[in-house]
Amino acid sequence: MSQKRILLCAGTGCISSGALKARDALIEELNKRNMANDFLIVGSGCHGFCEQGPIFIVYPEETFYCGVQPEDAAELVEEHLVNGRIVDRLLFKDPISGVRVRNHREIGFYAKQMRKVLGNCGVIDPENIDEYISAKGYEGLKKALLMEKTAIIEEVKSSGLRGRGGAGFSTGMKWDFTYKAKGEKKYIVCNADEGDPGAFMDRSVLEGDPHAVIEGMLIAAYAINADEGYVYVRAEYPLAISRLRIAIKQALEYGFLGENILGSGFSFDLKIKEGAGAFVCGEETALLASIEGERGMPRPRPPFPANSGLWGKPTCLNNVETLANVPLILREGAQAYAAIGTERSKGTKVFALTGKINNTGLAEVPMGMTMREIIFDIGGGVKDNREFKAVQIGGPSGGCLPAEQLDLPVDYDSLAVAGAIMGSGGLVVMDEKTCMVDLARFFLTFTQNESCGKCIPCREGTKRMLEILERITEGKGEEDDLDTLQDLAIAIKDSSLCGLGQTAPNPVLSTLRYFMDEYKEHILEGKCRAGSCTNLITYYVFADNCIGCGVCKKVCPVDAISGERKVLHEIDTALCIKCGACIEKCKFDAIKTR
Amino acid sequence: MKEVLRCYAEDPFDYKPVEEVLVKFQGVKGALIPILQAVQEAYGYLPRQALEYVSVKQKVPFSRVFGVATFYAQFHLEPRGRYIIRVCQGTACHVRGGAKIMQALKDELNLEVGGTSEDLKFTLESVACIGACGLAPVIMINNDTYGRLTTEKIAEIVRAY
Amino acid sequence: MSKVSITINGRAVQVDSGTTILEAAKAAGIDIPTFCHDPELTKAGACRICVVEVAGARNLPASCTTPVAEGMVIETESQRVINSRKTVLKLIWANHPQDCLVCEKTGSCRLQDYSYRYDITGSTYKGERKEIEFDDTNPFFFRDLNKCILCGKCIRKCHEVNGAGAIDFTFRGFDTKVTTAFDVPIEESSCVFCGMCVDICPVGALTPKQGLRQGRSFEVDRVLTTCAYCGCGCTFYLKVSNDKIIGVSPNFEGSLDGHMCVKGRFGWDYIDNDNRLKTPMIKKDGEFVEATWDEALTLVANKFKEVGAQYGADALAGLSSARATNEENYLFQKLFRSLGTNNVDHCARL
Amino acid sequence: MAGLATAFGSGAMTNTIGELEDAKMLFVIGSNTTENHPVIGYRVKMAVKKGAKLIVADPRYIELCDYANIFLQLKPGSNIALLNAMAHVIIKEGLEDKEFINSRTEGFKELKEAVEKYTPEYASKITGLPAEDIVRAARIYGEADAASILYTMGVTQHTTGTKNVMAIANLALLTGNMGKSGAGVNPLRGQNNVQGACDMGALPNVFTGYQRVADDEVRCKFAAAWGTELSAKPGLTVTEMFSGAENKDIRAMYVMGENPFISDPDTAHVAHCMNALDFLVVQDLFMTETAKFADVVLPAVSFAEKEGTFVNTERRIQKVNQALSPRGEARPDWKIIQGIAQKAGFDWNYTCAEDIFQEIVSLTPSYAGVSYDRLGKTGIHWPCPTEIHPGTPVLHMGKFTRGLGRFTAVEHADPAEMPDEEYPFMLTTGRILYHYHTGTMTRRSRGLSEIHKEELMELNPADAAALGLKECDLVNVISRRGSVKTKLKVTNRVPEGVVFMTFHFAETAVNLLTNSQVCPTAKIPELKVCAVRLEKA
Repeated sequence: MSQKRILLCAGTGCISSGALKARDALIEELNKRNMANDFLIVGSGCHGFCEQGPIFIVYPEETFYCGVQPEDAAELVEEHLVNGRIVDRLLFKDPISGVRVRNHREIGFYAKQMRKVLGNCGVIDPENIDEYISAKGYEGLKKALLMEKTAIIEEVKSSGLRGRGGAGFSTGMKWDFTYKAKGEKKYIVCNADEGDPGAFMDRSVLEGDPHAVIEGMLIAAYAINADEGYVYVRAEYPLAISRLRIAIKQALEYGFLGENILGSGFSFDLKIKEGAGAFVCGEETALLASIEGERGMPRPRPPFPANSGLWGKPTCLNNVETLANVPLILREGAQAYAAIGTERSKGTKVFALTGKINNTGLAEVPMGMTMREIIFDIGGGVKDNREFKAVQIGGPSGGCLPAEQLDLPVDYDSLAVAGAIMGSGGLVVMDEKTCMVDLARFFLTFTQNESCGKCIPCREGTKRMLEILERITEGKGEEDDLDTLQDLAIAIKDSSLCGLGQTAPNPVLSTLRYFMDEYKEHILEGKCRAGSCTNLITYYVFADNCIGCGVCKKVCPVDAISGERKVLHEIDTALCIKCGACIEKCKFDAIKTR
Repeated sequence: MKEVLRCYAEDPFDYKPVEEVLVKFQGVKGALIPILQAVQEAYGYLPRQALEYVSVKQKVPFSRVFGVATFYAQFHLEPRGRYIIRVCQGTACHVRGGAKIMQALKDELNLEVGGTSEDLKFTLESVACIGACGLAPVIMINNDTYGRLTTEKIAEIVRAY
Repeated sequence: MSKVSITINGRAVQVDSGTTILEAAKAAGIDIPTFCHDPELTKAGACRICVVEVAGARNLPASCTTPVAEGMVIETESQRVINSRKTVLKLIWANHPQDCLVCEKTGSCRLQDYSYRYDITGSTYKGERKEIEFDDTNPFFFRDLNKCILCGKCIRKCHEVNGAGAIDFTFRGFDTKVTTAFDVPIEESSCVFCGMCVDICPVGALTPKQGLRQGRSFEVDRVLTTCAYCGCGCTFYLKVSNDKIIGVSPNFEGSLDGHMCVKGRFGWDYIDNDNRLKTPMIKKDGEFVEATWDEALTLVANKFKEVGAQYGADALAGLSSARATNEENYLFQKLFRSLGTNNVDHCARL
Repeated sequence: MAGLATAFGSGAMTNTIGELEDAKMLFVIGSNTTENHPVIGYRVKMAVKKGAKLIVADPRYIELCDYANIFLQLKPGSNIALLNAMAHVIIKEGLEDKEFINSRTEGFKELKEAVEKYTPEYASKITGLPAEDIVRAARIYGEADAASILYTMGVTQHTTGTKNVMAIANLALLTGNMGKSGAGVNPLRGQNNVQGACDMGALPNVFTGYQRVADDEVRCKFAAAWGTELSAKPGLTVTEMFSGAENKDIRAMYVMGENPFISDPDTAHVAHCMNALDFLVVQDLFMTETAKFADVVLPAVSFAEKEGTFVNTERRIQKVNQALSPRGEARPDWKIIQGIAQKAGFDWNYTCAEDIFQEIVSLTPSYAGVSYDRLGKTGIHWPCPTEIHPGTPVLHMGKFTRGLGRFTAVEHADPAEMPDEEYPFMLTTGRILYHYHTGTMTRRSRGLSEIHKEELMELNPADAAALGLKECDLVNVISRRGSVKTKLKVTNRVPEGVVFMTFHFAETAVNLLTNSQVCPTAKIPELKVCAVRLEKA
């Protein structure tokens, strides 16, 4: 094939960074030079390295360009495509060594990853089923269709695959329960209602490799005798929905979906349900209620969905990442799969690295890698060379782990012991500028907002916890607030109806456990060491650093800053509203808080 | 008392869009939420008459239709702007200054969260997480995502609409 | 049905499999508090006051929704359970008016009963409370949604039994509110005022207008009787205080499971309508004049005998009543047949 | 009742209310269950939610239609055509229960011949229903494991009332839906103690427990027990009593707890008859419209002021207990009757309701095992022949009361009065949820009268448009017998050409309009159909 291939990341991150505009400029440039037919420009799913978008990879040499803007198109075409010279300035620059890297495999962010589930993301065109097929797609299904159903379930069981959405229940067991449940009609539901703030791996998989999810569902459906399935996707993921639609259409055309799939006699009908904006619908019974057209309020378990789920029929629910693992297991065998990871946590896990970290993005690593490796080797360490303070893992249901837990191997069980959970795999890194009390308050605001209101502990209890945290961050905390918080947290954990309520206190419990000092400081000394609780801080100009440039004075919305040019400036604390505009603008780190 | 069969012909409200939506969903199981999504798509919000019509035709109690409509953040019972600005309040955005972005938008549009401008052009909303945390802080205007925002960029972005 | 052996509070018990912990405890004579549970309705598991401790379980399951399993070891009043229940009660109180002194529900309020049982004097939590306008617009009951604890029994009764579906949970989280579509007054909704919601409300959120300030639940006599309207034959209790009916409460143990309609539930106040006939009346010169029973009965008896004597017994006719008792109908036909005629009928045909 | 008695040997509801919840199929015909029997309406809706199929046949769109698999909106007065056509389809498609027909019924051949011509197409012309709906309905009914039919006055208040009931009974016999749980033929009784009043012999032809007055042995038993002589000649029915009064055959009348002036058809005629009486006694709680005609008015007490028993629609005998002392000098009916009896020279000495009940039990085989003590919180279903008998929730199990179930061939006949050019609308009457009968009680209940104040005649929007009428307009409704002025409600509940009114409101006394033509067998008047015209008032 004479065509050269240029792959661009068409994930949500890169698109919002201008990937499509850059692509259009590139095409225009190629047209101008009558070269359009020589190059095949392919949009792929997310490469995971959102920080560096838009990302373009030029094949066959796999040159990895990042931050490509429309105005770079001419140079890229002239230099690389015509003259075969690499455009150095668009290469990734290692934040530590400062060296420019040509191939993404040499980038620390990718080097330590083990991209299995994300293997196709950023490589194939998610809107073209042929590319998926040529990447061994649907081979797992073909293999499964020749197997006994119980054998498939056994295979998944022995792979050790555990649910990637939250609690980490054995996927094979879940299938087995649904398989054994009495009932003619059964359903499989893919939970793509990824709602944890700070998590976007499911979105990336759906955007980058939708067929893997469909194939996983097909295998599950075949194994448990389901003939109908739903993918419940957040409406906030329009691109994922549209790629999934295309994928379903193509799978139907190729006979992977619909009646009598690949002549096996097995039929499967797959539908998409768009969520309508309720975090709690990530809880499986609430999700089912939502599919049924009801308020997304969790239902008591038992009965478990495996026995009585959608419209009272046995239903198996798995999340996106879990299902995307399934074709892999069938294709490569349970043994190969189980070789990765730790004793009780098998395979890989995709993490979303966010917060104060250099390389934000998605990283897939084998289970058991330490937090340190993930954050520093892959994530490139804390942004702006600040001190690592904590990492929040598992979203609003998870917990905050401090620096002393950095060597914790990341697997289901170790995390639970440390007071966090795997959750969907969001990792939010925090530096010393993040106030842990405020962070706990932030998460409580979230869960309280998203509480469905059904059960008393969650509805009323999270409200009271939030109010206490608000008082503490406002400097109005009282000493016994900490006991009250603790008691409430335990009662809510003990007695809430669903997972949302049962885990809502986790961010508070884990910050109380690891950052009690900060709480006490807020209450007893009226101090916020991170300088983020505005009621507890005052802004001042750090004389050593101020050169009197006047930028701060200009941006201050309330004219609280005074000072002549080239003379030390001053902040009138009575006027200051602590908006932070001056800090953001000052290039000399001359405005500080205390 | 509930009047099961009102005479819709006499009502000045335009029932055509909701009628069309219901035709599309005829016989679909558990279709209430997709129906409401389509009704909102058609009217820009969920008008009371349309909901009542859905209730009667789908044989779902009106109270339940209302209960569902008020449960999900996506649904709106008041007319909204042509451009919905959703400001991400996710963790990543939070630690990267999401609140300031929100303030800047409030100032620029002179709106509170949940508010709609008088010309029905913009509605300002907060959203729990858009899932584009790598680009934090992030906003969405309809289906377009804007990331790595600073307060200065806000005016420029908004004025482009 | 197969049996399951479990241990509740140290006692070995055998129950049918599929039984919930709540039912098993009840059978064993152990009372577990509940707000949102009703045997007739879908299980909600919402209030969490009925949680118990099950050995080996990570958290405290709700006894109303959790079925027993072989070998289960259950504690219904362990310290952990008590702590949890106390927290639930305190959380309710943090968002509930504390006006028991004047609340109509006092004496039959579960929140009160359980607060007494677990020694809760109010809430220790400060913070926002809901402020919802008191609703007295409909003729039958008050709605004080500030007292609503969102157990949802009224909703389930309304949808699952009555079918009117007038109310539902609306909004979400802390703002959740049980109300009509668009929060219109209840009389503008599809409500048919069966009052079943009022009867199962565990707190003072729904209270009947009739009988207001006329007696606490423990001050009234309850007389079981049968409704005098349609042929369904609902049985219920008349609540009586000072020789007046002040309310009706369903007979949940009756054959119709305590189901009611608006007439039986609220339509009894005609009994003390001012226009009740209180003395016999005899028409004299086209006007009714009060008479003594003796006068009236004598006149009637004499007239019947006269007519019978003059025109034959078949010139008499009696129209009995489908609303009178069996005993009265029996006597009525006995009277006419004894007078010598079978001209006796009633309005069965209308 | 006469219809069911012919078919089965007993006119009562064959099954119980509780069973409805577990029925697999319910066929509701001529019954606006949710408004007239709300608590039974709940059961029907609960059954549907549990998966039961529901067919509703009614000229009006009633609430249950929302739950129905098929709504058969037939023309008023066309029940037989529908029912016969369903029987036709069931036989044609072989859905009948041959075993049941052979072993437990008689007259199948006649039925088969009679329904031969009632093809769905033929019935479609009479009923106005699509033929395929009739076929579907017949299949659903015919194929159900246990199907229960519920009906009320929409079936009986026709000149063909008895035949309508027989046509219903035919369907049940045809499909073997008798004598088993969740099935049966269930006439829902409109008033709290219609069943009891019938059981007690407040009927012209029977003593208690349907023991016929014409039967010498029975009569001797009662004569001996009562110590009087008894007439063997069956008496007059209500409608016959009034015409009897008109032609002076009846001279004196005693009306207890009824308001015929409002409830009976053709009010003008009723008034005329009552005026013709020499002597009228009315016994009631209030000075009713009927009481105003009386020579003597006796104050009775409400159910709350007395003791006794009621029998509900499912034959369940239940206790009425006294909660209040009688108001003023008012007395329980039984005391008043006893007072008259004593003044008339009979030696009656009942000290309480239970005394009377014991006498009833002693004379009534179907009540023989019942006592106040046994009634408890749930009551007992008759027949209950012995003190250890548990009562009989389901009738006709294994054997019909009359032995074999009897098919009766019946033919459609138009109502006595059909719309014509002068009176183009069909008026049908009934009740609404918030009121009861003539409103004697409900209209004196504050809440009920507040929530529903006045008559609102239902008229279809198309008719309203054609007549230039709109919601809340006042119209004069005029029939050959009278005219009333009423407010209008424009609604699709009623089809074109049909209007609906209630008989709760004396000021819009609908029975001024209705036709007093009766069913020749049951003597039930045709309140469900008469012809009217409308004029804007």
